[in-house]
Amino acid sequence: MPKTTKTLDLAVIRFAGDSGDGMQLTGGRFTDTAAVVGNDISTLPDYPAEIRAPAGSLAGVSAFQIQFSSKEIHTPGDTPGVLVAMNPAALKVHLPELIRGGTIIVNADAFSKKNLTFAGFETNPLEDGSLDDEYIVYSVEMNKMVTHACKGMDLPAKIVLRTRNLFALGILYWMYDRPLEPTENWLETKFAKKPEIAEANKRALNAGYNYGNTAEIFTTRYKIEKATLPSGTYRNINGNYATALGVLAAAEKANLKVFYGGYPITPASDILHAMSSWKQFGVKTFQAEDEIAGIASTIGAAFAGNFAVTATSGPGVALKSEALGLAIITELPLLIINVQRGGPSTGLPTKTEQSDLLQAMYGRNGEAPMPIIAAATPGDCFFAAYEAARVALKYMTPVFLLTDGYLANGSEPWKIPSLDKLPDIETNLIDALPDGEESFLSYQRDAETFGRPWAIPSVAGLEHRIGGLEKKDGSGNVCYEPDNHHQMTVIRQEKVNKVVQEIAPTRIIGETSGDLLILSWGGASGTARSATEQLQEEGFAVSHVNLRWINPLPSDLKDILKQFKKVLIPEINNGQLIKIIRAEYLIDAVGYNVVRGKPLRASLLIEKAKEWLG
Amino acid sequence: MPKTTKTLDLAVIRFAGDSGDGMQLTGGRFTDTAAVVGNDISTLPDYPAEIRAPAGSLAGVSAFQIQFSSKEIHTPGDTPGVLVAMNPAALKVHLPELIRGGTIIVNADAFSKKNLTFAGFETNPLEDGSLDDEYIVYSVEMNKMVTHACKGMDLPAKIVLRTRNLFALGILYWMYDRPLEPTENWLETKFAKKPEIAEANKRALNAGYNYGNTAEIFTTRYKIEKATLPSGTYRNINGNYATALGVLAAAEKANLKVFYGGYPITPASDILHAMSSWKQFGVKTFQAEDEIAGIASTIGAAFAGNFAVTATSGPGVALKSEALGLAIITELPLLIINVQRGGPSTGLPTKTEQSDLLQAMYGRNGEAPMPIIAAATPGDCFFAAYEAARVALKYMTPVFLLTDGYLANGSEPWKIPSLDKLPDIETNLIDALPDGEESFLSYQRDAETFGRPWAIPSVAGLEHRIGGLEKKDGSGNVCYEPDNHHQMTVIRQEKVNKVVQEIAPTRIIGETSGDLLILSWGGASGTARSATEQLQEEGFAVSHVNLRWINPLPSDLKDILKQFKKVLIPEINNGQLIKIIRAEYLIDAVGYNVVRGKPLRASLLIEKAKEWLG
Amino acid sequence: MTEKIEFAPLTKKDFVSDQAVRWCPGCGDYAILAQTQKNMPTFGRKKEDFVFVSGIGCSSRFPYYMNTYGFHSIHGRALPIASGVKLANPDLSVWVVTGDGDALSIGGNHFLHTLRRNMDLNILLFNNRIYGLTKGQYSPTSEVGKITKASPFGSLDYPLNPPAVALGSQATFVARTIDRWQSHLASMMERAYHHSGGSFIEVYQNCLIFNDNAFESYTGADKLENVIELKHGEPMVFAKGTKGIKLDGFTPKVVSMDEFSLDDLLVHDETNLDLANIISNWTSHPILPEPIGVIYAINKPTYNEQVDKQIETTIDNIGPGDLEKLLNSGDTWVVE
Amino acid sequence: MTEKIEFAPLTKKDFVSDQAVRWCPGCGDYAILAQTQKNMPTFGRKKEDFVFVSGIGCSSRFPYYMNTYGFHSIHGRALPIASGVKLANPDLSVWVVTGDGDALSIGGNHFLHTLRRNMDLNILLFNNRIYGLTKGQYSPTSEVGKITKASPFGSLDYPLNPPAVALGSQATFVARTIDRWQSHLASMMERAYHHSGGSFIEVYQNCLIFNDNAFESYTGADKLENVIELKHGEPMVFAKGTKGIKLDGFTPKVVSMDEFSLDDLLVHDETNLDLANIISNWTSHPILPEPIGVIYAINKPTYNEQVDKQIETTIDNIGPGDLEKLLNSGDTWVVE
Ligand SMILES: Cc1ncc(C[n+]2csc(CCOP(=O)(O)OP(=O)(O)O)c2C)c(N)n1
Ligand SMILES: Cc1ncc(C[n+]2csc(CCOP(=O)(O)OP(=O)(O)O)c2C)c(N)n1
Ligand code: SF4
Ligand code: SF4
Ligand SMILES: [Mg+2]
Ligand SMILES: [Mg+2]
Repeated sequence: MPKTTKTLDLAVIRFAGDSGDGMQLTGGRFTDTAAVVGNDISTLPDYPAEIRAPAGSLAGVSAFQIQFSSKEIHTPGDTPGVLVAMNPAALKVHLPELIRGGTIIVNADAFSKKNLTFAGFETNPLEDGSLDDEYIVYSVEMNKMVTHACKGMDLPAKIVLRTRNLFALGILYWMYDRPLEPTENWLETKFAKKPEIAEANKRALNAGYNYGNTAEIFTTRYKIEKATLPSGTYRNINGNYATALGVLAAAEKANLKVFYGGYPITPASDILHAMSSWKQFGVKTFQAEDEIAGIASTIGAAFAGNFAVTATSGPGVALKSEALGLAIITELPLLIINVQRGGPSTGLPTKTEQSDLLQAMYGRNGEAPMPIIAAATPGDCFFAAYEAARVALKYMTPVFLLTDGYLANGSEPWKIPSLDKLPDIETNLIDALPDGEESFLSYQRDAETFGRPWAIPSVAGLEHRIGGLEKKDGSGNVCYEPDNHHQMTVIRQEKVNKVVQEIAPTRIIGETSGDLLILSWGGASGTARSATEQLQEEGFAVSHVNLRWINPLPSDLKDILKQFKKVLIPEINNGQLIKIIRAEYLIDAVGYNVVRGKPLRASLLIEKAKEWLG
Repeated sequence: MPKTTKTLDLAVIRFAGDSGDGMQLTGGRFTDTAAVVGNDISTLPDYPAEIRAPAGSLAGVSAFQIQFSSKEIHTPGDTPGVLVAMNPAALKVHLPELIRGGTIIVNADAFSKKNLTFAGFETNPLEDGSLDDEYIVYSVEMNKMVTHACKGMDLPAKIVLRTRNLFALGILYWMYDRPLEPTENWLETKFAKKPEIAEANKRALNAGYNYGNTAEIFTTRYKIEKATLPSGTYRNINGNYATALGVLAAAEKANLKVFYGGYPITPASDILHAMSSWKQFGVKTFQAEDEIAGIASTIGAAFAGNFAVTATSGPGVALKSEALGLAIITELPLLIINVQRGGPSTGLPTKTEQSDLLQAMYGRNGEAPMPIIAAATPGDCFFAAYEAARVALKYMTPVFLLTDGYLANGSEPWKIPSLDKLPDIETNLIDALPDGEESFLSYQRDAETFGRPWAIPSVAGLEHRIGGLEKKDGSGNVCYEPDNHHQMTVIRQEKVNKVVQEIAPTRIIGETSGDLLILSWGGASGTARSATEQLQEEGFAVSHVNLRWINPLPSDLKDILKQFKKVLIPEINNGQLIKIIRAEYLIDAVGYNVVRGKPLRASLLIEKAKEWLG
Repeated sequence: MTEKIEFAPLTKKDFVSDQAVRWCPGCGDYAILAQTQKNMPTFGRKKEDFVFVSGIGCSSRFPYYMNTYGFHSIHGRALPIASGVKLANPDLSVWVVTGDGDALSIGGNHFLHTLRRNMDLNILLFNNRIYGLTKGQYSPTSEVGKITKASPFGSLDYPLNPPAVALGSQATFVARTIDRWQSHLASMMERAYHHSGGSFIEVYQNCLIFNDNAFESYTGADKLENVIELKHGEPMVFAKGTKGIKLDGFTPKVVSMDEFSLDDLLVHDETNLDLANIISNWTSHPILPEPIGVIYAINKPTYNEQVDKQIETTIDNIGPGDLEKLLNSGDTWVVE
Repeated sequence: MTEKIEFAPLTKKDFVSDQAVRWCPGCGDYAILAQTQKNMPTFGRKKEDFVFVSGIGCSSRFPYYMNTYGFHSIHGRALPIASGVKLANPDLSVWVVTGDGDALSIGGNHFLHTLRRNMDLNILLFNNRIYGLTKGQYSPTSEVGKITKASPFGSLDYPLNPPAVALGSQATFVARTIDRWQSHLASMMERAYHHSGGSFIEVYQNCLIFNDNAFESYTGADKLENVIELKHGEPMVFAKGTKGIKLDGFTPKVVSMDEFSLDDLLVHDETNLDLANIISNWTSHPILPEPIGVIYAINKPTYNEQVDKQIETTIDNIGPGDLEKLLNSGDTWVVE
């Protein structure tokens, strides 16, 4: 049968299977290959809260979605066009999101009576015809195939069957005309010590590819060309790793050592993991007994002159909030990273959400303002972390960096920055009594930044005491005077306000005025951008602004907002940025809020936008 | 010399002295006497963060202010007309706030060279004439006087000198024509086991009174008549005790036992103290190892069917915030009381502030809304606590009650409520499977309140599991489904919104429309009320609304706000309620924010209001 | 309240909830769950009187699978939550299931204080020496040098020894058992159930995904060589009676029963705190067998009992509270 | 780093800050402060290398009065803050001042973990068995039945025994002293200073406002009858040599030196953990004298040392980090 090849702009595929089926790995390989091929990509891992729920259960389904394209893209895609379902449960969970007319590739061998029942199917959907009208279904006996492929290798059946995911990957590589070498190389490195495993996997991969090539059932291949990305060296990067690299880069640039104090929590733990692997950079990681000790240790390390960082997720932020107040009143440089997840309480720990913004703004006792920056894409986490560090050190303040589960685990091609081009980082370190001072004034501020001197223990002549009680303006001594307290309260707010001078002019995607402005922050920015671009293509007067700094807000934002008839704020929460914007600018902004533990869908945001566009 | 008597509407006096001088006790006695005499009163204790700083130091000054009147009053007064200063430090600290032409009564014997230097006086203000032009100064050798008075009693000098405060009190009793009996009776009870101490104090008291009566120097007495208060039985009450009583009353009314779990913290500890004295009511108090254990224990007790309460101040709320999220997602009835103090961090622990409102609103991870009520006066703490408890039990939700250091320690005459007149309290307790249900649905809601059934351990057939993971609507089982999470997020918000049906129509002090509305909450309400009344007297079109419920806001507020040209929001913070109001109603409300650790001053608020009144 | 009440006897099935169990297949938690469900009916108590409280971690999913009242709370806070449950209703049998991270890392302070108060809770600590749920970081009971994602060069923290922590916290009941020693596990639970006061049981539990075989030597073929079962009043023998423990000063020595008789051996006395301290320091000893069984057990009034007693005494002394009277106490005056 | 450096010798005055001391006149804290200010110069170290970290409580105001670097932090968190200081700069001499509430109530978990890690900090716990700063509630070291504002009918919590908690937490240095035993206090601080690892000193401190005379029998006229000074390698005598301690099994007995000789007595061995456990259980004993001095001291690599060593070893093995290289690692590709 002749095979035809269609060229597409983009494709969205989703791998889904049991936790034990290696779907994250499969997705990761597809992503790396797409990156090497030169596509723009965006990924969305989606795994269960259980380590490994019972095989075949709905709760145990793990998935990985990737959008790859020859054009610039901003999201992992709303709904996949191709679904790989390694078992009935995976089909059950993910079918509802597959587009009509989409392609389903299933491992027919996993559709046993037991698995079907476990997944809640009364009849076998591969046989009862229920799928045939709406989807193109490829039912492949993958178990059988890999067993064939590994024949003669003398491996236990269990091991052989574990290569099924590579077989499925091989089919997709054929479908999208991808090279196998990157994956083969990766397998060789990964299983360097177990060459027979590498071999089995390679066989499965090739078998899948060849199956696509030769089997009668597949008729069409798709070609997705290289995207035209800015020139440079690229790597694929996820948000957590990018965040960790951003911290390290800032410290190196500031000529400081990194101190990381924290406690593991999903989805932030990978930042700790990355940090703890960088001993050669002198990075010190302290896995503390809890989040409170984690942040407390960073406060101590900051006092003693390290660039101190902690990362956590919402429940951890709650625990750290008392100590954050201490960091604010002692005016020490500190970076606190919240990789947001679904709340409240333990909530949906492995899912994404943007619902900790107001906690970051207000979640402390007293008037305790601090700057807040949010990363927009996985790769942007690097720059946001770097920027947060720069501000913390320049202004002598703790800074909040908000990312989220989607950014943290999602990935995209990332143009590796050149270190020289990163902005310089100033610190307030001093090593002697400033000229003309008789005794050290630990709260004597820099006029431009309101930063106070950073006098670290071991410097002679600058001995001083700080703490959580209100301090006298200038001297920093404990002070209960009413007017001083008022003044210090105002100064602490003013200091945060001053960070506005660091904020680049706001970038507007689209015209500077129009009918609708979509105003986003953080992980919703990709969806907002996609939606905007499509609306613009359809001829609507829509523009997009993504906020990087949320506290303070950019000084040009007010004027920008006024140029639009309506402002629409999409957030994966019940309306948080919108409260800040409405209070600040008294504009009747409206929200688009869907709290499903997943990135917002561009298509639905577009619908919502059209409501306001009339 | 003949003595004249003037009748006044009100007076504001302040006792100030060393921490060891017994100023809080003196103020307390004066207050009780004023109450018994029938004045309306309002008090403001003001003590240092140190238990007992070095004698004579500025840091060690302790003060007590009282306003008493024949009319209804709402604050302890902006600035005193009479200042009793027991030593130079007290004079130094408090003189700046005395009104011009005010009266100063000092213990001349304390103005030693050493004390003067310690207080930072270069010359003796009693001798250098610096006070004479602006104030009426009575310099009394109190040490000598009490020594005389106690002659023959064979008491150590140290003990005798400790009665100085009663001597000073005696002078003021004479000045304001107050009876001595209540104080004498109190002394007898208090020192029942040490009659000689009671006697010495009574002698000092009488000596002070007689000194006023006979000494040549005092010429005028003041008379402040009974206030016309609504009829009933009254007692003097401070906010913390009223809060504790409100909790107890609610539990009794709901036929539940109180469980109090908490950790001491200024200025909330007195609530724990009161609770722990009520064993005869079956109140269980658990002084936990920290705030987290405190609230955790209440969550457990609520699960097991007690009316569970915790009280703390800002730093403690920070620590409790993770567990509050758990209480929200498990939808258990709980009362959390924040007696606010100066922040951020340890801040000004013994001073008042209103800066934890946004923490109460947003200080948790995820979308975690809960109702918030604020008490307006010391006596109102009772009713606010009662109301908070009623809502918690009816809606199955944790409720925040905000009071503050000023309300907690301040006092006022309180008309003792009759228990029958307090509203009934409904609970969601169930003791059997609801008709028609096959298995127990722990998240099946009441349509009116969204309250879920409260099935407590030991009830057969209702065994169920709750927890911090997202739950399936209805069954309450763990559920990771995206749409369910969205739905539950909305439901949790809806439940809080439903509390609006509990809110009485908003009371407007003044006309229902006008040039300016002063919108207050919590402890600022007294100042706002006073300022409003005076502005009204001056003919301005000003009204006042005090918010009791802040989350949700009253349904009639929107329309009320629209009837005024301008809305002015006075808060002892940097602007918190104002953010909520602006975001909600998009009105250009303005703030009056003074963060000095003290109640706002009506006179300054009036000035601010006049700016807007033009 | 351990007296039996008359009602239809329950079976294991009564304690199995309708929720699918979601641990990794082969996880040691399964064995403990099964044993617990089997044990509960033997206590002759109504199932609505049992409450299982947990924190967060793989182990802490436990309550979902027990068809009793249950509370899966937040990380580290199971003990104070359980304390609240017990104080509110002391007639309940309250069980806490927690992990080495949950109880000893973030929850360490509550562990300390709950035990010192002798709050009448039954605490099962599933010690797998790893953070399971967060995918394998070292825990406070992990051995030094452990390679994990958070310690790619080996961990540096010295491990805590849970029985030693419990004893240092004034615990009144300290025991240890192993997931795969089913009947031993059952007997420890039974002892805990009957102990009035805070009962702490450390359960060695295998996490086959992130720390497989951590307790292999206590559950494998050689297990009897490597484990000693402590029995009150009995000499310390192990390895099927071929070896014993003798004290030299405070220092324990393994001796061969070929050379020594039972009379020479150290006799276990679970009421002796000093001995309990000595035994607890044998944990993970290179030479000594791992002690399991009841290390320490004494009687002391429980916190919850005392709370109730204080209330009763007060009511006996001054009568039940009268709110109207309380409201009207102190200086009052009447305005007409 | 305990080697001496050449610089002008310091005096007590150098360590006195310009802040007015604000404890109640007569508070035991004064004596400890004075002794500390006197001791510091004797260590021959520059004053800028000292850091005092505290939590919240009366005792925790301490750093303000020391003319060194200081950090008065938040309630219970002094130890992890101090750990951060020490890890960031291991050359500093880091001292923690804390109270019984601060260290053992809200801060108990950090106490446990800081000690187990053997973080090289010197920890002075001022134990006045009361919450001073919040005006007198019972603390975790208050005796049962204590009447306070929060326990008008008497407290029910069994007290913690700080040395026992420390030993249960794997501490490597545990000592006790008393505010008014000035030279003993000085010698304990000196021992702590020279101990490499976490040094824990419990200091009995009188709060004359809320818990006056809690330690009267150890500081009053009879003090020598009621206190025993532990000395490594020496037999346990007290009461001016008239009494001694003898072990009977694990049980200590007070014996008269009229009847026994020094050779009969228990000899203190500060390196013996089992003995240390036994001694720590004498706290507030009705018959035995209160032990003060070094209860336990052993050497073990510190956490902070190991952190530095791990970094050094890694750099030795793979060279110093190259950020450019790290950024460019993994699969990369070039877009022209
Ligand atoms: C406040 C908070 N911090 C961190 C976490 C992440 N977390 C969940 S379970 C866990 C540790 C689990 O270890 P353990 O208690 O030993 O239980 P196991 O999974 O091994 O049974 C951690 C760190 C959390 N859920 N909440
Ligand atoms: C988070 C928090 N909770 C509670 C408090 C209130 N608080 C301050 S000091 C203290 C206890 C002090 O006792 P201790 O540590 O023994 O010190 P002492 O005053 O006796 O020296 C408490 C409960 C606080 N400041 N912060
Ligand atoms: S990760 Fe380990 S402890 Fe958790 S369920 Fe799996 S095997 Fe059990
Ligand atoms: S309250 Fe007690 S501990 Fe605090 S300063 Fe006064 S005497 Fe010292
Ligand atoms: Mg574990
Ligand atoms: Mg204390």
